[in-house]
Formats: sequence, structure tokens, C-alpha cells
Amino acid sequence: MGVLAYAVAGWLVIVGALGMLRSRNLVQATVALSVAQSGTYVFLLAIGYQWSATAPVFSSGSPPTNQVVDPVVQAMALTDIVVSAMVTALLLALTIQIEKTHRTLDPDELQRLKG
Amino acid sequence: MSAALIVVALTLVAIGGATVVFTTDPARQAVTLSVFGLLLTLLFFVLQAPDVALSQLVVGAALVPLMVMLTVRKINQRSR
Amino acid sequence: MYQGPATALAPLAVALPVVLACVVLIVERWASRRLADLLAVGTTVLVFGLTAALVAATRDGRVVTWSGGWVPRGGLSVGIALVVDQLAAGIACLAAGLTCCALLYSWRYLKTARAHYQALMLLFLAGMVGFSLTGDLFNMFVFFELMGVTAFALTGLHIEEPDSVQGSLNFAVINSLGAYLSLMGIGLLYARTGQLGLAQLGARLAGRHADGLIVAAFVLVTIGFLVKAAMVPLHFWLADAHAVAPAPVCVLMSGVMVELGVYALARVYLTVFSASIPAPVVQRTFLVTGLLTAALGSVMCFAQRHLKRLLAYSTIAHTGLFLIGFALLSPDGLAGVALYVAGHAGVKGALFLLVGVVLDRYQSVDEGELFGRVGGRHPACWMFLLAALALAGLPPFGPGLGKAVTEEAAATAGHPWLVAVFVLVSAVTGGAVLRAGLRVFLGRGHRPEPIEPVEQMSGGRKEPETENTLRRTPLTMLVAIGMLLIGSTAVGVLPGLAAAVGRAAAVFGDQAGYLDQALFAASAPPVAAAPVAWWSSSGVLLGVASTVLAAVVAGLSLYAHPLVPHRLRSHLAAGFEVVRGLHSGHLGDYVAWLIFGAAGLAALIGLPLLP
Amino acid sequence: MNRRARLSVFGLGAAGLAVLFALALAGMPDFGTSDHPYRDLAVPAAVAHDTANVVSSVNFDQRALDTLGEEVILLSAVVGATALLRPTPHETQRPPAPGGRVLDGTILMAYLLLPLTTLIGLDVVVHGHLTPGGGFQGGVVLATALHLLYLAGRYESLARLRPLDWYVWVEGSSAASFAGIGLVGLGLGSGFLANVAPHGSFQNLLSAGTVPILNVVTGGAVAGGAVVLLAQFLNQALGTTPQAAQKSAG
Repeated sequence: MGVLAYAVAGWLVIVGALGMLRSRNLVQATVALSVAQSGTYVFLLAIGYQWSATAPVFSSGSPPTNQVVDPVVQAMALTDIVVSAMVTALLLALTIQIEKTHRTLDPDELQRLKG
Repeated sequence: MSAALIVVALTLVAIGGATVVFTTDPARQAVTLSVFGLLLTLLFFVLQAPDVALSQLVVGAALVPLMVMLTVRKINQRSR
Repeated sequence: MYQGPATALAPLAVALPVVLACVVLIVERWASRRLADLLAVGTTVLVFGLTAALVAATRDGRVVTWSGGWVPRGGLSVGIALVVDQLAAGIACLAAGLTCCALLYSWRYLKTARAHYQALMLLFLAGMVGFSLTGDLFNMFVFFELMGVTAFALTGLHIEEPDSVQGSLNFAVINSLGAYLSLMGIGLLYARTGQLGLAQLGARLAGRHADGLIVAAFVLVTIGFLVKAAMVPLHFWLADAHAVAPAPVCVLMSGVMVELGVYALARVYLTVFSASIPAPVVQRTFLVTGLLTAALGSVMCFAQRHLKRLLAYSTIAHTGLFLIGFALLSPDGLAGVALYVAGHAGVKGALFLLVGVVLDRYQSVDEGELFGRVGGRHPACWMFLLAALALAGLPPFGPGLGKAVTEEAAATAGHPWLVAVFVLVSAVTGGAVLRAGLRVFLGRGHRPEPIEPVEQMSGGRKEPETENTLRRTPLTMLVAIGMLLIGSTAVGVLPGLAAAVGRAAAVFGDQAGYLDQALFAASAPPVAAAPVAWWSSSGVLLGVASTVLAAVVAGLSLYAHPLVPHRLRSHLAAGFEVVRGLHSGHLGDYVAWLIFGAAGLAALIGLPLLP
Repeated sequence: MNRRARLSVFGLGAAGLAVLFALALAGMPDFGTSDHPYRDLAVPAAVAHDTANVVSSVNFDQRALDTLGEEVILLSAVVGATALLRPTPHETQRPPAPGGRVLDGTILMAYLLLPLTTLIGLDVVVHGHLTPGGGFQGGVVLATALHLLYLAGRYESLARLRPLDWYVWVEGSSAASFAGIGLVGLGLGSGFLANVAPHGSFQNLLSAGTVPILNVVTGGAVAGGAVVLLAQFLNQALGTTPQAAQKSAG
């Protein structure tokens, strides 16, 4: 059980990279990159988890306690999600322009940057 | 109980990620990506991270798939 | 704890470009182009002043600023520290100076997408300054991504050029994937120690046996930095991005962004891992990879016809040399690399801008198409040839001094054969640039055969980067180039500067001092014997030798072509085709090599440490 | 490289990384451990500044510099995407044609949902220091609310509700304010991005000092940024045509 969470995180990163490698379309490569990044959120949150601890938000009435899951990894994951979305947005913008200028999105047919 | 939930959510996420990656049609990928985003949201709730789950919901399950969808629409419109 | 007004400098240097970039964006609708340019250049001058003040303030030790005022108690804090030593302040200052020159070059003439260009350049600067000043690993990741996002957008700015958008995409994907691997490494370290600050991490790992987790964390964290530093085989994106980015953006990427990768590697190793991963392992690893990078970069550089791509491969070759200098893990090695980086930034920046000037006039960056067209009377001519000689190591320019000091450090460390490597790499890359200059400006030798774009990237028939083709080169452009060349010369002729770099390098490597000053507000420890970073007679001789060799290389490639036997030529060509074939511009290839490179680095570091 | 060679290189690398990762996992603390040193510092620090949502405290108080960087990344990406998706001289921007027929029910739904989502978005932003959510999540919800109009086929009303320059200004001034608030702390001598506002009382709307202020500023930056970003993609998908393919103007 313990290893499963970490293994899933590693799996997402590798399967995302594989997806980028195999893609026949740059949109697909971009989406695969965002899957690879989701591995990092899973990893971070798995590291910060604690059995039978609550979320690090003290709703009214509940006294502050240390028995909460790690809030720092959650803050990192939040930043990470924003970064991922923004990189994806830029990549999609570039993809649109590549399609306009090259008339294709297949990496095998994008042949201009050689040597 | 929570252990079982976590295992289920993790397994779903692992399968979901692979499904997104191996979906070849980009238009369908926008949909699978959105579903994958929802699965991650579920996992983050189970892992006691409501803040992250909420972000993942609005970004991963809505904003990013929407951008992918619009990109695909633009590309298909041109190739027609 | 309060160290006086100096503690305000670091956050100001990060925040000001952000605020002023926002101002540029807000006023751009009403304001003229000139106001946006003025604001942008003014901001860089301001940041240059702030970072220069920071260089002065760090003379007697580090300046530590805890953001949010979360000063540590008992060596622990929840906040983020900006821990500035003189080398950090110096590289931030270099970034500000280069951005100033780049924006001056773009003044009024460069075709920009509204004021987005100026704003993005300022945000790029904020990212570079933040990255060099921060003392927190996750914060490094954030600023790394900021540098990335701004650089991707700037690289792809010419959206109508097919090469431009494709090069930018390759750059963005590979850098992002590298950054995510770094984040996995940060996660591993956090799981082990529960810390994110470099000083706290260093304190926790000190004296721990390097087990699987520590090795994996080191490999993964540094792989992102090494992608930036274009270490072979993670270097493919660099040639693509530099070949297509606007010339002033290349100045920043080639002059400081790539070098920040090496800087971050050195910072993270020396502060966090030096007490757990043994130095000999790291030395061997980066000697091997640095040599590989320098060799491949030189060969590819020599074979280029596309002028910007030629300069890009020369940058790869030089980062290989920087990696070798880091691998010496000695204060004099670090001092040499720091001087080399500063000198290289000015010269390489000037070369990129000169190619930009040629492009704006003749609409091509292809050595063959431009053959003899520019003419020796163009003001760019002698600047280009001079910069080529400086790149080859001619005294008294900055790159020559950096090269001489690093060579001496290598010989002292017991690797005298590395001197030959430095001379050879300088001669081949300098010779390639010299050959291109002699062909383009003076029409020497024979005109190279035209090439088919399907075989190799060609630089022919390009849109100028300016609004119109420029009949005359504007004064602002020439001033920017002149400033870069003067800056590079200053590195080589000011003994005070070199001495300061030597002292800064000794402080940079002092882990105990870093920890004490960052976490316990200790006063600055006395500087251990600072290396003498100055020209020696052998350094001058080696500099002259590599310059002469560069001239020989250029002369041979211009005139001796028919003298080489046909058989030998075809053998060489066949071997070279294999190497060139690897540089395919294919995204999938680059991803494969990135993953392979990460595993290779893990093997080089991990296998000798197996029990 | 051909496909085979590429997969082999990748396979070798991935196998190596898998071994490395497995060795690293052997040294990891168990999943669900109760040993979280940073947490043990962050929770009291959040309570000391009367912030009930510890994640918000980390994001906007303890590690606010990370979040400043995050906001600047967002700003850069929005500016970058705007620059990359600008219409080229060879393209024309036509006013979007009124979308196809949309079911009345959908329109009604969208109009009902618009105010509701806007309210939810605002609520998520202002309670960021008390409950899960905050400026970022709320900001995206606000931007999405606006785009429900697109779902309803009312692209024209969307275009009217969306004088893009305003959103650029909202975004720019919000991002500048974030840095500016940080500089106020510096000016007062408490440190860059220090929590200098009165802390109020725990679990109250008026608590946590600068955390809710920065949350609102972030909400503005994110909402503005996301609207501008989506507008660029919408314009590409619906509004921009290459001149050659253009049949009739508007």
C-alpha cells in the first residue's frame, strides 16, 4: 500500500513522457506533458499524507491541532497546478501557430530544424 | 476505510493517465483529459487536500480541457 | 539579524521589474512605443544599480533576507530566505546588464508585438534575478519556471516564421519535462528532511551516507538545471531555440540563462549535497559529461552554415568547458568559470546582435547566401572579427582570462591534459566564427555550396527582425554591441574585478559559512585563502596560442578544402553524418534523450556509490 | 532516429530511472507517516497569524514569495499567449458570427448559472483564509462564469462583457499590487511580503492580516488573466481566418 502512491506518481511521469515520444500530433504531446506533470502533484500530496489526519483547514469551532496532513506540500501542489496550466496554454498557442505555418502537427513531418 | 478509498482513487488515476496518453484523437483527448482531471480531484479530496482538489477541478477538469478543445477546433477548422 | 538597508536590495531587485512590467502593460494602449522602451531600459538600469549595490554590500559576507520576516529560530523557519553572496549578486548584475543592452538594441526599431516584448523581457529579468538570489529549493523551481515561460514566449515571438514556433515548442517541452523531474527530486528531499531551504537541507544531509534516495534526489534535481545548461545529451533544444529566437533574446539566453544552469548545479551541490555525495564521484561525472558536451558542441559548431545556430553550438561547447571548470570543485576553478561566464556573455551577446544587424539588412543568416555581401566597410565587420578572436581566447579579453584561470586550476588539480582541451575547443569554436566572419564580411575563400533545407537547417531568406529592412544600422544598436564588447574587455583588464571574483568564488564554496550566516545570523566567516585570478605568463601564451590556432582553423577551412584527399573527406563526412543525424529537430527524439540522459547521470553518480 | 531506435533509447532510460526511483523509495518514510517537520512549524505559524486555512497561510504569508512567482508566471504566460496568438498581417479578425441555434433551455440555464457562479467565485475568493479555496480557485471560477455565455451561444454578449483591455489592466494592476503589498512590508521594516496588517481574530472574516488582501488581489489577477487567455483561444477558434479563406467580410 505504502509504495502504491509513490509508484503511481512515477508511473504518470513515465507514461506521460512515453506519450510525448509516441505522439503523432503535437496537441497530444502537450496533453501527455500535462499528464506527466500530474505525477508531481500526486507525488507531493502522497509525501504529505498522514493516516487519520484531517485537512489543514480549521473550520469554525474546531480547535487548532497538529494532527493535520502537511499543508506545505499542498501549497507546492497548488503552485505546480498553475505552472502546469500556464505551460500548457503556451504550448497550445505554439501548436496553433505551428499548424498555421507548417500545415501539419505530426512531429515526423516537421523537418526544418535539422543538423 | 480510508485506505481502501485511497487505493481505489490511486488505481483510477493510474488507469486514467494511461488512457489520456493513449487516446490518439485529440478531440477525444480533451474529454478524457477532463475525466482524468475529475479523477485527480477525487484523489486529492481523499488525500485531505480540499484546496488542491478545488484547483484541480477548476483548472484540470475545466480550464485546460477547454483550451485543448478550442485548439482542436481551430486546427480542424483549418484542415477542412 | 537586521543588516541595515542592504537586506532590502535583494527583494527590490526581484519586485521592481515585476511592478514596472505591469506598468508597461497598463500604459501601452495610450503610450507611444518610445515610452515603453524608455520604461523598460530605465528599469534594467535601476535593477543593474540595485544588484551592483548588492555586489558591494556582499563584499564582507552574505546578505540574508527572510521574506515575510520569518527569521529562523534554532536554525528552522517557515519562510523563504534570499541568501546573497557576491557571486549570486554578480550573476544577477550580469543579467541586468545584458537585458539593458538587449533592450537598447531593440530600441524603436525592433519589430515587437505591442509592448508585450518589453514586458516579457522585464519579467524574464525578474525570473533570472530571483533564481540567482534565492536560497530555497522550491523557490528556485518557481523562478526556473518563470525564466522558462518568459523565454518560451520570447523565442516564439516571430509567429510567422515556421522555424520560430517549432523551435520554441521544442524548447518549452524539453525544459518543462526537465523541470518536472527536478520537482520529483525536490519531493524526495522533502520526504527525507521536511525542509526546502538550501541551508536547512544542507544541515540535514550533512554527513549522511549517500543512499538511493539522496542519489536519486541529486540526479533528479540537477537534471532540470542540466537541461538549461545544455549538457549532452540534454542539449538539443538549445540549438533550435537560439537559431530561431530574436537576436536580443539570444543575448540573454546564451549569455546568462544557460550559465544559470551551471550556477544552480554548483550552488545545489556545494550547499546541499557536498557533505553526502563524495567529491571524486561528482568530479568524474562532470568531467566526462563536460568533455562530451564540449566535443560535440565544437564539432557541430564547425559544421554550421546558419550563423545563429553556429553561435548556439559554440555556446554548448563553452558550457561544456564551464562544466569541466565546475568539476574541478576548487575555488580557483570556480573563479575561472565565473570570469569565463562574464567574458563569454559579452562577446557572445555582441556576436548574436551583429548577426541580427546583418539579418535586418540582408534578410539572411546563411553563410553561403551572405558570402561577401556585407562588405568590410560595414561597422559590424571589425567588431565581428574582433569578437571572434576574443571568443578564441585572445588576451586581454574576458573569455581569455577566464580560460587562462580555469586552465591553471585544472593543471593544479592534476589534470594538465585538460589545458589542451580548453585550447582546442576555443580554437575550433573561435575558428568557426572567424571563418564565418571572413566569408560574410570579406568574401574570403570560396563560396560554400548551397544546401537543401531538407538536409540541414538553412538560414536563407528570412524576415528581418525590424519593421523594415534597415539601410543603415541605427546608432542604438551599435552602442548596445559596443557596450557588450567593452564589458567583456573590462573583465579581462580590471585586476580589481578579477580579485573580487576570486574572493567571491572562495566564499561560494564555503558550505559551513553559508549555513551559519543563513540560519544563525552568524557574522561573516573570514575568507579562506582566495585564489589569485589573474593573467600569468603561461595564461597569456596559451591565449595567444589558441587564437593563432583559431586563425589556422579558419584559414584551413577557407583555403585548404581542395588539399584534403577525397577519400579522407568522404570518410569524415560519413562519420559526421551520424552525429548530425542525431540533431533531428524531432520532439520525440529529444524526450527519449532526456530520459536516457537522466538515467545515464544516475549511473555515473550512483554506480560508484553502490555498497 | 526512427521509431524503433527512439523507443529503445527511451526504454533504456526509463528502465534506468525506474531502478533509481525504486532504490529511492526504499529510503522513503512510510506513506502516511506522522513525521512532518515543516508541518509542525507551519501550523503554529498560521495560528499565530490567526489564519484558519493553513494552506492559505503557507501560500500567502509564510511562503508568499513562491506565490508572487506563481502570479508572475501567470502574467507572463498570459502576455506570452497574447503575443503568440496575435492576428498576423495575413489574417483578419472578423466579428464572430452568431453561433448556431441553441436550445432555449441551455440559454436559460446559462443565464441562471452566470450570477450563481459569479457569487460562488467571489465567495471562494474572500473566504480563502478560512475555508478551502482562495484567490486562485475563485479567480478561475469567475473567469469561467463569464464563459458560460459562450456555452449559451451568446458570443456577442460575451464580447460585450469582455472589453479585453479592462481585463488586461485588472490583471496587470493586481499583479503589481501583489508585489506592491510586499514592498509595503519591506518599507515598514518587517520584511518583504511580511504580514503587516492587523491579524483580527481567528476564524473570523476579518482575520489573517494580509492573507485575505493578497487573496483578493490574486483573485483579480487570475480572473483577469484567465479571461484574456481564453479570449485568445476563442478568437483563434471562432474569429480569425486567413485572408485567402475569407469569403465575405463580417
